[in-house]
Amino acid sequence: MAETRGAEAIPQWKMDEVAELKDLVKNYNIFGVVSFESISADQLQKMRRNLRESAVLKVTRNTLNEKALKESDGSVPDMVQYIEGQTALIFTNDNPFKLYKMLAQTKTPAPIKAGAVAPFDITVNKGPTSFPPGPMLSEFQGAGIPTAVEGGKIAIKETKVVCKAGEKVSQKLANALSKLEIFPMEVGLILRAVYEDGTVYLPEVLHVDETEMFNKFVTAAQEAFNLSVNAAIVNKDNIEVLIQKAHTEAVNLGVEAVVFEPEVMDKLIGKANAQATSVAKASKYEL
Amino acid sequence: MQYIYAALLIYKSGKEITEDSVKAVLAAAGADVDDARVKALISALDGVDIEEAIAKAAFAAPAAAAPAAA
Amino acid sequence: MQYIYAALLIYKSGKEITEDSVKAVLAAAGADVDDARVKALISALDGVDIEEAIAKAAFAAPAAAAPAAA
Amino acid sequence: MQYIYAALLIYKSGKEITEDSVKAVLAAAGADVDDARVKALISALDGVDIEEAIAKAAFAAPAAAAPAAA
Amino acid sequence: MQYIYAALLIYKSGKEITEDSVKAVLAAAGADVDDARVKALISALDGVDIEEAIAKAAFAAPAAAAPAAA
Amino acid sequence: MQYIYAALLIYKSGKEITEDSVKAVLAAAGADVDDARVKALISALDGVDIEEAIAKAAFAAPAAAAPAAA
Amino acid sequence: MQYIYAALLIYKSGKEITEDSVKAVLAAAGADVDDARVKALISALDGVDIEEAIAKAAFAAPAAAAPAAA
Repeated sequence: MAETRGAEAIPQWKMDEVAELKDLVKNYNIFGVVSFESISADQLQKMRRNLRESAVLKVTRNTLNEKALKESDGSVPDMVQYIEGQTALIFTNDNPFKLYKMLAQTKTPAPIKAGAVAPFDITVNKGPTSFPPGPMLSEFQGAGIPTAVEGGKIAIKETKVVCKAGEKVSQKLANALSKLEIFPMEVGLILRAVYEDGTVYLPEVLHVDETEMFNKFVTAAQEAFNLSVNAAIVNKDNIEVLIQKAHTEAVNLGVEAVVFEPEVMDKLIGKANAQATSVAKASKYEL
Repeated sequence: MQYIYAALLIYKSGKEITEDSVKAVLAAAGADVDDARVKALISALDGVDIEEAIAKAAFAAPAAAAPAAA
Repeated sequence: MQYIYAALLIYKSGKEITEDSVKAVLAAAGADVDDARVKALISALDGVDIEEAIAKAAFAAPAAAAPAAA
Repeated sequence: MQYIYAALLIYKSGKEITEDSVKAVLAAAGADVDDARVKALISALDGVDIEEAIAKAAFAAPAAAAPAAA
Repeated sequence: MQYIYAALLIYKSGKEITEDSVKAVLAAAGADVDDARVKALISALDGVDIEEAIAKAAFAAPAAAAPAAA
Repeated sequence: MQYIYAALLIYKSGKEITEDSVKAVLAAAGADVDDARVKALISALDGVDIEEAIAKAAFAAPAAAAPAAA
Repeated sequence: MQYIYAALLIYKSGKEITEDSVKAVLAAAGADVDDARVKALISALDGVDIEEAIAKAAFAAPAAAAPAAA
């Protein structure tokens, strides 16, 4: 049964597609809007296969995506604003952070094309290359890369920013970067927004730096350790250190106060010897 | 840092660090619980080796002392 | 270190570290709760400036490893 | 640190470190004695080689010195 | 080292380090008490700022070699 | 440190470090002589290899100097 | 080194380092006394800040610790 809008009949396949999307929105815990610009159909297929275990990736026309979201419950229609360009919807029962991480892992570096805008300062680093001198030398120089011949190969003379963020990459530079295997672009599924139970998560929130998280754990563990030792809260993890601390304090006191105890004697002798050596040095007295 | 302490506590208690266990511990401590932060923590834990962090802390202790010597 | 983690979690949540609050947090984490150790913790923390104690490098003995690793 | 000093003192005197011996030493020093902390000490010392721990401290001494040099 | 441990224990307990207090602590620990060593200890500690002395790194001569080996 | 200087001086002169020799040297230097400390010194030196203690300290000296030059 | 030890001992005893005092201390230690070396010592020490030289020696040890702590 075809629904009609004006005189134009909406084909059954489109209605099925919208119904399926609406079901997915309802049946999965979360969904995300992703961009897949600059991905080949081949790459997209591969990613879809890799994701199959943990997520469902649906690629369809934006008009149908929009229609499905608009017709869904709650604040789901708010997600329509993130549909733009080549867009897919992704559905999963994981949490938004895991989805973000999963998709971040699909990103791979890619060469930048002539005329494309540099996403960040593109730098070539000083060092040797594997290219023999010849036409390549002038090609690199023509692209603004400082080169010289060293040991029979082309070498880059200095580290240099060859294209600033936001500037367009020239044909010559694009060729040279590609030869040097400098890949400034990233292709993959870029998560624009995730919807979970009324909340919309944006990438800046979803990006969790694991190194930073690890460092926080180190700091927390260190704070706990410091407190346990400084307040002498004895436990299995700090007993050795507390013993060492107590003993070292005792040795320190022994040396400072010159208490004659066997464990302190070698330090006292060493100290006396060092003092005598230091005085001899200061006085330039020949021993 | 509350989230981190909660995770460390659960870890050392030999339990699994989940959204629920972290929330329960935070609530017991009287901390404000932010769902998104709990989720962020859990998701990041996949790539964080807590044992290593604890070991590093013990090892790093003297490093912390270094600036004092400057 | 669970007892310490629990104490720090409560401290960082702006609550008072008491036998009850520590026990509640430990229980929520699924840790075994030993009354004597909770008491020992509370008594050890009495009069301690926690902010200062966590910032001050613990005695650096384990550092002995450092030169070898350098 | 009194509890630790007491333990080391008893150890170096060739006696056994027990709740009773620790309490007796602390009492003789005029220290407040907290049963729970004594218990915690004894339990933490279980299986610890004090001689070895002290030997490590001797090695670590210069590292420990760093903050003091400030 | 018993004599020094005893002195530190008494000091940290907020009591005065005297021949009598040191002897009492050593006796409680079951240590042999040598009057001359007690006297020598008291005399060595005379005028010493213990807080400062325990924090100040002992002259760590032999151990100081470690960094060189790094 | 006078007691140590005296002991080292006697040692380096190839004589035996005894209560009497230490007292004689201290007296010659005009130092106050505390019998108890002399006794403690002699007793603590028992079994100590002075040559080795000096050698270790000497070995450490260049290492100690290095950072200062940095 | 005997001459230096003698000088340090006299210095720490609060006395003046003179040819006579050095000779007296050396003689008490049973050392051979070489007049020329005593003179050389006195002249070498002229203008030397012994306190500072001693302090430098003590300081070198903790400084050595810094790299280890890094």
